[in-house]
Amino acid sequence: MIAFLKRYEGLWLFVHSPAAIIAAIVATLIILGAVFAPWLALVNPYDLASFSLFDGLLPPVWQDGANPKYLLGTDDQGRDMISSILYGARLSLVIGMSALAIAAVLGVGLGLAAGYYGGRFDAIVMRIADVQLALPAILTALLIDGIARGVLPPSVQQDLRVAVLTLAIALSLWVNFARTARASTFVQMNKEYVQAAIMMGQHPVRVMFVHILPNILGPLLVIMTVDLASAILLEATLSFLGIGLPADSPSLGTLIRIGMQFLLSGEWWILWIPTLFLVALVVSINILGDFLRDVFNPRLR
Amino acid sequence: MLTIENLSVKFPSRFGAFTAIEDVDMVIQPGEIHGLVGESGAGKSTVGAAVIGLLQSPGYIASGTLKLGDMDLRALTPEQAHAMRGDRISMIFQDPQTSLNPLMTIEDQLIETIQAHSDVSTSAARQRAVDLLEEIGIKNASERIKAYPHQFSGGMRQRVVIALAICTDPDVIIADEPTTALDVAVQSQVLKLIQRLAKDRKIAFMLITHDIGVIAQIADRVTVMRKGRVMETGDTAQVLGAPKHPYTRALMDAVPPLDHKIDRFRVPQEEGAEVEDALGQHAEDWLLEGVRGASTGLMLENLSVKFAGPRTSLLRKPEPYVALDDVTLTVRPGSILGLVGESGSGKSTLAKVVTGLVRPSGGTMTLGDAVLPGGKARPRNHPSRQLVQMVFQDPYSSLNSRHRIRDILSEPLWFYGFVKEAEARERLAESMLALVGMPPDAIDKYPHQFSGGQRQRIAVARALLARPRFLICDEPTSALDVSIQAEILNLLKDLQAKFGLTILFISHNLAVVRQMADDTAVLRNGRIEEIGRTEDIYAAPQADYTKSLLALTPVMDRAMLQARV
Amino acid sequence: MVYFILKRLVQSVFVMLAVAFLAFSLFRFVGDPISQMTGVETSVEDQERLREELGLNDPFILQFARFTSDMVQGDFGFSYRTRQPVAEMIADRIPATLELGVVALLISLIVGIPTGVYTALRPRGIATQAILMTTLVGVSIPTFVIGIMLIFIFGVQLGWLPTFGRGGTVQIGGWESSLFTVEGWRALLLPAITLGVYQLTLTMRLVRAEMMEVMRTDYIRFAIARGVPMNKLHYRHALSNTMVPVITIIGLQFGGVIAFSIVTESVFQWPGMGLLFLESIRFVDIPVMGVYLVVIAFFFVLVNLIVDLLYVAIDPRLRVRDVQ
Amino acid sequence: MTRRNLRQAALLGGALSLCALGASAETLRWASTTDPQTMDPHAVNSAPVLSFLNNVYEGLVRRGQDMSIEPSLATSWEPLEGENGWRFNLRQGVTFQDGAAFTAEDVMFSYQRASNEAADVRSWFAPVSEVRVVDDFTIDFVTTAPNPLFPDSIANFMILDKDWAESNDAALPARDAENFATMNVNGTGPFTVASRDPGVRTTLVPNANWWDEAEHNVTEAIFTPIGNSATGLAALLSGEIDFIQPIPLQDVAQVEGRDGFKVLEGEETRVIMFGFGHEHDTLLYSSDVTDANPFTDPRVRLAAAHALDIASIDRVLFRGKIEAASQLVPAGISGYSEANSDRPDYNPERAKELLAEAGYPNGFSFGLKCTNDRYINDEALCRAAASMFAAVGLNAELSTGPVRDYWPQLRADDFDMYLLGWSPGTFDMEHPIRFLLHSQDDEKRLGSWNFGNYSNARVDELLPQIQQEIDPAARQAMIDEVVSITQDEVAYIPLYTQPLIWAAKENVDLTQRADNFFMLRWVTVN
Repeated sequence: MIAFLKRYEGLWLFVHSPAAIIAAIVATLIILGAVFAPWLALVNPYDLASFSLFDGLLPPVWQDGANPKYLLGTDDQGRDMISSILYGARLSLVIGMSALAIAAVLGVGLGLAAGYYGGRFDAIVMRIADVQLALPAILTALLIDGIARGVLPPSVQQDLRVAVLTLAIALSLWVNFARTARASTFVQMNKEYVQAAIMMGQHPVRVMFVHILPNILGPLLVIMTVDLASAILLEATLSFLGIGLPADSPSLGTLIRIGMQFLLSGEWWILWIPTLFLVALVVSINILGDFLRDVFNPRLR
Repeated sequence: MLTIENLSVKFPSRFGAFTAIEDVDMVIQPGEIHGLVGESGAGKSTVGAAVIGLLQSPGYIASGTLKLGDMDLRALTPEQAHAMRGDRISMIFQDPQTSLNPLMTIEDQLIETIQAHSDVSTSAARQRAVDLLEEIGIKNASERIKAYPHQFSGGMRQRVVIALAICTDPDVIIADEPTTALDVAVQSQVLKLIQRLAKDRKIAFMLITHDIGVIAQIADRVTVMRKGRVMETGDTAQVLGAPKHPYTRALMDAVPPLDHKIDRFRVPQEEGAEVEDALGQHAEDWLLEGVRGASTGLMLENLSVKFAGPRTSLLRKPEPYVALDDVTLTVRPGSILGLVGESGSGKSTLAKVVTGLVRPSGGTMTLGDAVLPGGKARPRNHPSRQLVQMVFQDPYSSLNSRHRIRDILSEPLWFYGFVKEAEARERLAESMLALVGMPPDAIDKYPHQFSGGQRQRIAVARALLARPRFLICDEPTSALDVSIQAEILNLLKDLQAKFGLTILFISHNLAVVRQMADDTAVLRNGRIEEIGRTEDIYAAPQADYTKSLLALTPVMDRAMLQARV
Repeated sequence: MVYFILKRLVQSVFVMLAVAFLAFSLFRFVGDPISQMTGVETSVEDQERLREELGLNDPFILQFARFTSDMVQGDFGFSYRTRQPVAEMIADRIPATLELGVVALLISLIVGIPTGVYTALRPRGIATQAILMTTLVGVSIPTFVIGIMLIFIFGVQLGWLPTFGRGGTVQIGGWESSLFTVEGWRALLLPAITLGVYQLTLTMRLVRAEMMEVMRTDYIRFAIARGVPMNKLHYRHALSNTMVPVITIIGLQFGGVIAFSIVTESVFQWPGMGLLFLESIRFVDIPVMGVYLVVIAFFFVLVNLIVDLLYVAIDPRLRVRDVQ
Repeated sequence: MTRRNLRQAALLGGALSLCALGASAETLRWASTTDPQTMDPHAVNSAPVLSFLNNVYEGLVRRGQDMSIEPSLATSWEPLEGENGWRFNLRQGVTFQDGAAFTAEDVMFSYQRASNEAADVRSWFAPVSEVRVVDDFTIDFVTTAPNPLFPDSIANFMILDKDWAESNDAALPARDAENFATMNVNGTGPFTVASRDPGVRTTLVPNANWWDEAEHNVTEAIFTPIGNSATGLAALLSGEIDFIQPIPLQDVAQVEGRDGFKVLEGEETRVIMFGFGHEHDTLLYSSDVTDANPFTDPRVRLAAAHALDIASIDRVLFRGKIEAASQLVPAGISGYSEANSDRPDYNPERAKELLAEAGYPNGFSFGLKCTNDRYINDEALCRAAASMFAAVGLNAELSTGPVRDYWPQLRADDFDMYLLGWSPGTFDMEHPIRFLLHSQDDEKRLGSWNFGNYSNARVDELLPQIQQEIDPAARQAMIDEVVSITQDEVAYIPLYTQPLIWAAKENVDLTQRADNFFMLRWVTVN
């Protein structure tokens, strides 16, 4: 009985944490909205013919001059805010999650290997991590963008902006994973089950991925949630610095960047609605991250 | 006088309140050392924590009285309780490595504590601290008081801990496993110190320990606990010499004696569940089939291991640290060699060299009649990888907690290519579980669903599924309670006899080695002090070191205790 | 000790070289400096000639070698955009960025550590939950939005604080400081808060987690058991031990604060290195970008070194050798 | 006012900040997005530099508030007799700010300096074959061909003191390293630089010995670059600066709605347009038409022009601040073709018809290249345009990027259609004809910004004639012909004239000149 409950302790904790429940609901709603954006959204922001400048700058319905068709108003291009946000969340999540996946694979792989082999290999990986940390994310993004432009034929460049940005964000995030994986691996290396596996003569790759990896997933999962939030924010920031996505493929960050122009002009909704949305998403993800941390580190409860 | 009556402590949890201790009664007179003994989960530490008011949240005292003299400890406000702590009741923790603040000098910690409870000047407090350190046997105390905790050895550190506990002249000291982390020689000194303090300063000690030998040696009275309840209480000689409660008797039976060898431990059949022999037959047959033929011995000649020391200068090469120094020993085929030594003697390094985890810097190893390459020179597919298996000390870390028992047990079968079919592997694994005394349905579970003893059985099963000829047991029972230790030792003995295994049995516990080993080697600072037949060594030790080890090990001499009743 | 520092220095040089190399191999992708340097009417031949003069047609390895060898000789080159010596330009901007970074760090420490301690000691309090939630929202808003919001609230609406720049600065031995005038401090406040918000949250959470961990250690329990007064217990025993790991992370983050002050500097028109870097990107000012990155890498390794030394200073286990 | 007092009290508190106390009513603080890169008037031909330095240095001629050419260091000028070129009669008694006298030698020196290979402004002197000092106050500029507009074209040619430059090792503009003139000035103009902290703040003070009568009352002018437009606006609204150029269009209402602030609106001379890859055989970015370039067909280009709803762009994106453009210069610029002032109307039906006629009834996709940090609302414009194109079947694959790598892409022919803004440096129609409409000719340095290489033999033939024609009517007729041809062929789609929006405190009187130059000599602080 106790054993059973212990096993689903996470679930139990979850049911008794209102913050986590609300966060999960918000995050789920946003993610669902993002996934089903094509069916939920009034217009497709990618389909230029589906909206018109004629409808530009309409306020949300509760303000004068609104068009009830656009519940939260329109932006300066006549795009429905709700549609933009749904599609924006979709893009932000895709970028965030793919960046995270790349960062996790790269970081965990290198971190595991550094922790496993130690010594010189470890030193090299950590110095590479230092180099990465010393490069501001904006420059990484610029460089990746630059390489892509130099290497790829022009016709695909525009399509690859998302990939380029994703890669740049991933490169700024992998160090976190590498450091955590490395530190956890060092701890695991002293555990006897690892020694048993090495002793048997198992291949290092098997030891790392079959034996060690499942045991260090806890802290990595926490990093994942926190970094997903960072990735989404980083994308917004890069967009602000002008090296994010083009305005016609609006991520949440791009929407906020565009909205910044209307901070003072009276069209507050163009900035604040996407910002609120982004904050809701990021806060939810962070709360879930905190929650996971508590689950994995019961001593902090 | 510390009086505990009907003490119950509960830990409310999401699964309902868990009663950690229930109806505990105990009286400790000034100057008395009161032993509190029991296995893990007995609630003995909870008693101590309740007395000093340090119950881990969310535990609370549900009922009972706690009195120190006339003072009702339960009636104190948190501030009063905190002022009382240190002043009247103090505590000594198990591990001297972790119980001192690493960032503060001994001096600061002592002065701070003294000044917390008495209004004295810093210089007076310092003088008192120095005197106290001298008193408890730290030489050159006025100098050494300026040092940080890490600059003291383990034994000295525990003395400092004791100094901190007594610097405010408390009436009661709760000593929670005060010597468990120490080597025998140091343990003996610390125990003597406690005895002296009780006598000279009339301090009442609550000595919490799992080691009956320690109790037998210094406790005046003893209380035996199990699962939160008091089983038996009384004079030490009476309780240990003529136990009335069956649990106490069973506990006493499980303690390995140092002075003679017994064939098997008597254990109450409890944890190693009743398992039909027939189920284990399959595994037994499979093992016997693989181990037919002569046993395999191990010979180490002039084996040395050096580790690189910390580099301190660009110009000089760092001084190497010698872990093993010219070790030569032979494990006779089909026998058990016991390897004893204190912590840092190189016992575990030796195991790691044999298993190939550590590269020897010199010497040769011969397994059976083939030379055993060391370290990275040993290829991953070397036959010794299968022939030599190991049972580790810590059953909590030696099984991958993210793998099911099925995966853990099938791995060697799959890896060494013994059994190709997954289903056949599983059947064999189930049978092996039965052979080591585990129910076959364990196969679907995860390691954390088992107790330490059960896990160690699983670890043994895993080792056996590699069809080893040579088994290394590195402190296989030191993390286990004494009754579980007895079960595991019995199991190992049975298996060894059945399959003709050769075993290198590493332990710091002289009594355990005496029960297990045919031959014994005594290791100290990486050198062999003495090696020979176990009976010879225990009966007539040659090396001074061995002699002192044997002399200092606290023993429970039942005959003597019985005589005192 | 000397060996340790030397080793770190060698590693530092490696890191700086690697940063410079990476940056240099990729600068040519950032854009074309020539079209930014010349006016609309400049002929294509003139542009080509300039390109040749600046050595931009050389293979990047050659450009990199030239850059590093000049740098080693103390010659940091001249900006394409302003034609000024890069060393001077960067040196002029370092005080602004450092003061901003340090004050942001101080704010984050001064606020973050006490709240971290508070929330660790009262993990279930309502105030704790409120603080945790507020800071979480704080880090979830993009920095640039926070910055602009602060500007409009405190600068425009309330008119309490300046909206841009450094305010009054004072030259102290070539170091232009805004720490010695009231105006300077007023100007510093908003950007420092903006930059420090993230760091503050991080510090607070770290202190909280470590403190909760430390409060469970044997030596704290032992200190409680012997009645060490609570305030000494919390601050002398628990907090100092908490700070050992916290310092590492904060140190690592400080490198990031310096490197990532770009956004804050851009929002507040703070004349620091980050702003210079952004302008340099806009004008593809390769020499400035190159030196900036090397300087950032230098700060980064310097901070790492300082953290290591701090570690030694705090932790006697590393400082005092065994005397057994 | 209270706020200012408060700040001054605060300043007094900070005893170390005494230098800032000089602040008085005549101090003008102003901000713009970009810092002048250099103080050397010949080193960089960029608007921020020329605009700023026009307050410090002077040319032979200068522009008045209405952009007309008026005497400056030259009191008068007339065409040379017997050869092509102009004679300038120099003003006497003018001194540089360091006290040195201004003579023809300084003009000669400045000409040599500005036409040197190291100077970025040397293209101004491409028509010049020789310069002769006649006497101390007379100088001749000989040109290779008749050049009626030459005096107009050198309004930004600023004169340095020969001795000052030579003795400070600044005889040539700095190229890859700084020299004295990069950071220091010595002009004849109304203001001089008191202190300069590049990228942070530059302080100007009036030149007490200026030859002309000062119309301003500024005693100190402090310039701060503020790159972020929201920050700049906040600085204005919080009272920290008195004037800013430009402010974002969408914030005009906000500034106007506040007491004590005003907005200055005008039309810049910059015309925003779309250009085509006339010379390309195929589209680079198309997913459906890969074997041809539909834009070589004038009907397709006209269709694109008809697809654009300038009125909506004006209303939504530019808040009614733009003027639709029919040709490459706005009305009012010399050479503007009144005869051709109609632009293709917004007519999506007509656009579809034209596309069908050209063989693309279902339209096609193509790549549209735009900057996102060069012109006002450039990115929003392109997004809106793409949306409008899409409505007639022209599916623009929009690609926006910073200007820093935009020109190289255009020079590399990496576009199907692109955005361009053009401001006629000489304020004459000849300028865009030379740079944008003449066929690319590297040798003669013509058509150097004609990225798509629009080529029409008649236009090429007319350009030199326009350049040399002295008779205004004849010249205008030729220009009208060029405009007519290029409108018919839809060489470009001119969209609108970029608005010029400045904002200032109510108490600051200033003049907004169409070249976006901010001249301190017309500022009055009340």
